[in-house]
Amino acid sequence: MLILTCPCCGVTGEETEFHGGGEAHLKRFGPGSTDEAFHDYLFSKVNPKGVHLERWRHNNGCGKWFHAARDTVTLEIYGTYPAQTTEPPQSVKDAITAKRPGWSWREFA
Amino acid sequence: MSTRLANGGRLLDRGRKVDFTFNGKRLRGYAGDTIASALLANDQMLVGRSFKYHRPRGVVASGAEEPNGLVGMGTGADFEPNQRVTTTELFDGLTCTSQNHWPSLDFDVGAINTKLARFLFAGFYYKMFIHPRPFWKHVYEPIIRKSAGLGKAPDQRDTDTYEHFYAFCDVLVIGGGIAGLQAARSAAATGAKVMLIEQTAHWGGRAPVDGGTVGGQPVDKFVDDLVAELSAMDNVTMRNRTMGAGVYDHGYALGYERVGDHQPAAKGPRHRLWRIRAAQIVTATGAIERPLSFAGNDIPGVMLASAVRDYVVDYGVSIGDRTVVVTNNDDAYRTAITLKKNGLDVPAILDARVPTQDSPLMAEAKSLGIRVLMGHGISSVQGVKRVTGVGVCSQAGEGAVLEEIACDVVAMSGGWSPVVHLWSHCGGKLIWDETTAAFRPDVDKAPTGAKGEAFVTPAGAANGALSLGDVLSDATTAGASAAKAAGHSGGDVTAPEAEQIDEAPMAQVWMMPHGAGIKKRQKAWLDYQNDVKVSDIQLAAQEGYESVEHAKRYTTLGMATDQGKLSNINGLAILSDALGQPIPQTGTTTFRPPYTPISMASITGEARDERFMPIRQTPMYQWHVDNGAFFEPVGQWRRPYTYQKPGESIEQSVSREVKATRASLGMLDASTLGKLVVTGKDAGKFLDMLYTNMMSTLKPGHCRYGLMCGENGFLIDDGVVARIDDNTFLCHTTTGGAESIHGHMEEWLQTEWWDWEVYVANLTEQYAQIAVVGPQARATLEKLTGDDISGDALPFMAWKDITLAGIQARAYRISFSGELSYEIAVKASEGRALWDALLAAGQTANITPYGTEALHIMRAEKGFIMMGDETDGTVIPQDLGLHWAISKKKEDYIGKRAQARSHVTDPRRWQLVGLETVDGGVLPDGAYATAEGKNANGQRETQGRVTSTYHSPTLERGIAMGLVLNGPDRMGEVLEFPRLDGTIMRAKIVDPVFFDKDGEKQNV
Amino acid sequence: MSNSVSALNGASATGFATVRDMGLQGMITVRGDLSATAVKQALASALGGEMPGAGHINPSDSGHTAWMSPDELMVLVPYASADAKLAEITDGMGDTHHMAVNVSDARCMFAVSGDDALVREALAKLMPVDLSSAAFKPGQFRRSRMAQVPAAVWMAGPGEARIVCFRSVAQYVFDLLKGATAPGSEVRYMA
Amino acid sequence: MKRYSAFAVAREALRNNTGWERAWASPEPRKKYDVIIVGAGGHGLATAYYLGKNFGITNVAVLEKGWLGGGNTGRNTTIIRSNYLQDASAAIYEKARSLYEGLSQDLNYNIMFSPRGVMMLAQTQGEVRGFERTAHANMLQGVKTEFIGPERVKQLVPIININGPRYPVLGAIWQARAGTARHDAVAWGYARACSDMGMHIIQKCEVTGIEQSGGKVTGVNTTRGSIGCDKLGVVVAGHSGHVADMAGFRLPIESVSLQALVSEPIKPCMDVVVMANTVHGYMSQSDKGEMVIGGGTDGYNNYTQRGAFHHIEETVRALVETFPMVARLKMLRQWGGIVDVTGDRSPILSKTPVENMFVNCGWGTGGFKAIPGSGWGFAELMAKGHSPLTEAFGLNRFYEGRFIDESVAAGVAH
Repeated sequence: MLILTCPCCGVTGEETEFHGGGEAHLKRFGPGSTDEAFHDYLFSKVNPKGVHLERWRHNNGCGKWFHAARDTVTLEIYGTYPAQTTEPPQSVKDAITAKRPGWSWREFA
Repeated sequence: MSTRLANGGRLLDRGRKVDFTFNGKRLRGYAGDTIASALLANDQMLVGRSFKYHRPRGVVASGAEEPNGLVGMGTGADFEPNQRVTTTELFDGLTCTSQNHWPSLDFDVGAINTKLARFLFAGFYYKMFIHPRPFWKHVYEPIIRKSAGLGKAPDQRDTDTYEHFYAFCDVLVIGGGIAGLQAARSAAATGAKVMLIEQTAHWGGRAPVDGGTVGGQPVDKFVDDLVAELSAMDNVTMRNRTMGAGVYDHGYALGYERVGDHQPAAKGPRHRLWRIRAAQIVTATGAIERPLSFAGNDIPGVMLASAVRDYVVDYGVSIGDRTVVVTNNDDAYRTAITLKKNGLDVPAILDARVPTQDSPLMAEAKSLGIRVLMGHGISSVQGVKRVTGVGVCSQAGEGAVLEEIACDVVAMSGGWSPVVHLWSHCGGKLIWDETTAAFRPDVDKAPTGAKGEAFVTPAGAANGALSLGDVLSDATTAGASAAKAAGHSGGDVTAPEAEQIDEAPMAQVWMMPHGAGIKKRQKAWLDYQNDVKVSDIQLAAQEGYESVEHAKRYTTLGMATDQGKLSNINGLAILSDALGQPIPQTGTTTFRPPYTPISMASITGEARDERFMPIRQTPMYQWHVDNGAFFEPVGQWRRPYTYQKPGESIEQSVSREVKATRASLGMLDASTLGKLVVTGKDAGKFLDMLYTNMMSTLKPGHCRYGLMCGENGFLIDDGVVARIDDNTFLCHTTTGGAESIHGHMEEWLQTEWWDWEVYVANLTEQYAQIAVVGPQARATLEKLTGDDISGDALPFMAWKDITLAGIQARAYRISFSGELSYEIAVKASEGRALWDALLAAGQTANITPYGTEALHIMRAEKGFIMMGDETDGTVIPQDLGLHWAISKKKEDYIGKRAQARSHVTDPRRWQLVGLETVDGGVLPDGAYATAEGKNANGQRETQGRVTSTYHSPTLERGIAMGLVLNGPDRMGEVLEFPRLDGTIMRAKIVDPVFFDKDGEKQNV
Repeated sequence: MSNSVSALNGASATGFATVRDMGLQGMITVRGDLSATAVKQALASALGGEMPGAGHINPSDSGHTAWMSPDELMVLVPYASADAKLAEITDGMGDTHHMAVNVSDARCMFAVSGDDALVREALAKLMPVDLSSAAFKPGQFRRSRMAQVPAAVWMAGPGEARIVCFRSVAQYVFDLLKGATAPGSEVRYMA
Repeated sequence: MKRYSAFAVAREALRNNTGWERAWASPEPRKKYDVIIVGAGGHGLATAYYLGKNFGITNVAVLEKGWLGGGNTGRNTTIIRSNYLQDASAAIYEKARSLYEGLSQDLNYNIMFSPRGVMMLAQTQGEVRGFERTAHANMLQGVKTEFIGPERVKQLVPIININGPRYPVLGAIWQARAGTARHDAVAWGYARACSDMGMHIIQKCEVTGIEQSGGKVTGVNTTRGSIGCDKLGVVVAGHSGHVADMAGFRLPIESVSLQALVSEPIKPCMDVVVMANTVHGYMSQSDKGEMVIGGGTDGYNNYTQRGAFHHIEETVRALVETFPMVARLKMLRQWGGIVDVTGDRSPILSKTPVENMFVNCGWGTGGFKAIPGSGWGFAELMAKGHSPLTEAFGLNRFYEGRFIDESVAAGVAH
């Protein structure tokens, strides 16, 4: 039973206040994109053993979507940040690097 | 025989006698007794039968680790199987019965299995019953299953109440023995918020039984003072009868409080499940004594040495007159000494060790006149339902009997294992401690929490500290360091000085005697409840079941209700020996919650009966209830399926509603439909992305039917969109879609198009909505309003604000039935008033409230699709002939790209058509149209399926819609639909609009 | 107005604390950029009082204003004045991007009253939130869940909790609270 | 291999079981095999078995990083059924179910297949229609199921509450020849049979890399050294994404935790398996008497083999509502496993971008019931390059939008 801190309202709450939304920072591919790109957008998930940048919604709370950097093996939360961004903020990257030197996740490190 | 002593029993209130029954026999104990102590006080040693061989079983322990003493307790709605006698407090009127025997505990036919034991060795069933094949299903398995289980299944509904509680603290200390108390004190001194929970009704654990002094005072005085001190602290909560059931991720712990078990007549919940979120957790869970493996160690009267001592000191119960103590460590001497001091006979202590000099406890035992035989053990125990004696042998040999000693109790001790369960639940690692021959927490590999921090600290015996002084000093440190990790420091509690009694090192004795032959190993029990013996583990190893998990599962070791609390370490030591590898290399099986079983009802908490799940109610719900509604669940709502009148069948009722609506006037509570308001400069652009059709061109005052797909291209929802003003739209969704489509919109707005100026609000519950449907709809509404709602003023697919029966309302001229129809939305708090007003106004027009089934039939008669019927998550709008609702002008909408994939554009996709049965009957729901031949897997080829099918009361025949291969091009063709009874129904492909094809009825 | 009925029409139950449907309550959802000057001004003039910060509820001239999310407030006013107040807010906002809607009928408000610690304990049986007096003070506003439905809670004063939930689940929430305050089920954890 | 039989049991009992051989050997790895299967769970072992039995390919190694059968094979709730809606699913699950019927004899190891019947309750009108659709589909697929009414449900399961106020039971789809089996025994039985064919089952051997040359697989690196192969089958469930990553491609799967629990054992009270999808709970009674209860998955990627407790709560309250007597039982043990879930929640049995490397994964919450069929089809795919059983389950379907979606029948893929 995780605890997460919503970066939008500041509440630290238990998992049941939140709803997981899968991998974060997916780039949307629409009409005109290749089959490959569209397939990867919808289905190719990184599914790492380790750092995972992912989406959450504070659905039993402020209702906002946000992102979390979470470890899928230890369940450590390295940081949470608002969803209106295309990559994690430096502070979160630094927090991950401090714990997991050499980590990478998609194009981020 | 076992009996109550004249004196003693520190937990008893001898002034309060308590009556109870066991197997119908009326017995008496005292307040403070457990069922176990009271049974033993009444010479009831035999308490049950083992699982596999139906061996007689007596109480072996005094706490949570007890594998044998399980009874059925209570009667009727209060009955509960498998109650552990050692942890159940006695109360007046308690009734209990022993389990797993027939016809009686004393004479059990199943005990024949013990004669067959040599054939029922580990894994025998994997090798048996293979031939002939039908015999397994019809003969063998039914017999095996009949013999399964321990207690009886309850057969009545539980009438007790249960609840949850959410608690938050800095430091949770699990275990209220001296380690837990001291750790709590040490943590609390820092100002940290501390919660201390203890599974029994008493504080101090077993320290008061073991004795010794702390700070110069007897340990029980120390405990009393400490409890008083902690109770007075504002930042400390103490909770007894509350077991730490499990430790979960991020500092979540479960506390299982047995509020009412000991006082069943009291008001309040029976159990309370605490969901505790702690920054840090201290596991002060103590240690459990291990049995020794010798032949006949399962005969009633063979008990843990510490338990024998507990029964004397805590409950004033003597297990027997003559107790032989057998041990590999000093602690068991305390039992011998206690017995002797209480005037009971200890004919001998058989100590497997050969020490070079006497430890203080050995010396004390000898000084009391107890005969101590060093280097000796038990060759075998004599007796059937009760110990009658032991054969003494040399530990080093093969078990030749040197002497026989008559006795009625054997008190055994194989050393102590720290209780590491709660440490391990969430990933804490263990290390093997060679000196105590036990696994203890590897404090460098603790479970880690949300920030990666270690969040569990073991304390006292649970951390491998066994002497009083070591326990207190370890607990002091543990409490302070947990508090510090939780952000509180200072405090400075120093560990109190405890009397130090030097003990001689224990010896690792896993088999007694060391060279025991197969006959003895086949009688040396490891798991008492599941009947697993030393020979079984050895057989598993011999057959290659070498992993500890394989051996466990092959033999069922540790899989009984005690989850191997007594047997696991002994079993894996035997396994390691058989494999010729050190114990740590074998490792342990996984510790899983709960620590001891917890009631299912406590997990359920309040969520039972009417609170099982929310039932969402519209403002008119009570009217529906009062007027015979037959409900159907739709999401969390309950909607009237139909309003049955006395004497009507469901079908007749539905038919009446349809006919009345088509003939004159019907009305429907449509309040559950989703109503999402979308506003902002970019609202039109946003809806163009969400819907397949163009919404931005809709004029204020008008409505448009729209389709929504997911990014995968498949239909997810539909509904009518009304444009309120330039910047504002009201989107109707399906009942099930209200929350999900609202979430869908927010998701896209927040995570993809966050720079668009759009806000969305879910106003579903703000409005009650009533559909007024039928030829008399307008005339009836006109009775209630002065506003112009004529066809010109309020045409089809428009909306208008009006006053109706004095209530502000918005009327949408939309139709899902093909009739002249208005959907009237009013504030929810006025919904019932409007409903009543409409009923009154419509009386002359025979206004007929109708339910969801009539709604469905009427829409099917008109060929309107229904989400969830015509769609199933794999259907695209193009399949349903809804090309007109897909904008060709838009570059993009959610799902557009997906609809360009090869399978989605495949012309062979099945398409929507109407189906008219040749004989006028009703096609079965879900029927498939067959095609010629079979596929590569031998399955019949198909060419279509029924998506909706009804008897149409209007047309008085069966109508259906379906998806059919090339369907729209095959009008008039007849397809075959096999029914489940094997007969075939034939149906003609027709246009899906069965009724009023030109829409004359709705456009008046 | 005379036709208007709250979800449970003022139902109440008394155990170790009293649970009461507070009847019709005006509520307006306002969404907008709460940090934008135009929005702040419009709200200040329409509502009065200090705008609440994150996780708080403040008194206003005619009720309360609660912080719902970074771009959403809930305005509590008397039921009868909700539409007028809504119009006032809308006028004040002018062309500023915002949304203001009357949601009075979509929700239900409950009071749980009694001994402060016992009131908090009753709620703590149902909500996964630290509701101890040290952690949850009057003025704080918490959106979370109550058993299986979303709910918001605040302490109107000592021993006075307020709960807002959706109207359709009012009966469920009432039943939950009634059960949580059943005599004999006092937890005595916060007391 | 010495055969198991009642006679053998009696003979050995009389000589204190000294004659039993190892069930499977513990060999040192060779330099190279014709086929390497990664993962000695049920699916991997079954694949190896049918490679040998059906295609005579016996120079096979099955590599296992832990102990055989230690993943989801040994953690699931042992339900076996084949009443699936879609043709491709029904084909492979029915193949599996029919193989299960004779598996004890085939393997000479009693896997205790118990065809006690499985029912899936319909508790909404939508579910009724969905299951009627499934029943019709099953009839044409050659899967024997029937749709039964509430009275028959009550007759088959006397402890059920068919009149619950929230979700009364409206009917059920009933597959009388479905049931359960002893999960560990399935892995052990296959392992013993594979070992008997000369195959190598190598435990505690973790694959750390995939060796390729010219786009073709040539072997694997392991914690016990490099081992060559002509063909490679990866059958590692929740860890599939991890192994695919080693080979340089990504799979459309995510790994999540799935939980289950058992009660203390009680005397027999429920003779069939009951699944209640609307309220998310399913239950059967084991041959030991425990009520075996399956729960839900976490909503996020997770490799811990633990899960959040609130899923246990949801499951238990559903079962207490459906079977009121459960209230007074006690939870003995809860656990979790890592399941790999695909985009359409149906499995992947497929070739991969790397030539001669095949994957069998994505069984999600429903893999145990498929083991023999999965092994049969996957062995055929590996041996011949195609199999009618696996045809629809290729990776290409996600590109084409050709999903095998079982949730459409309101059922869930448990």
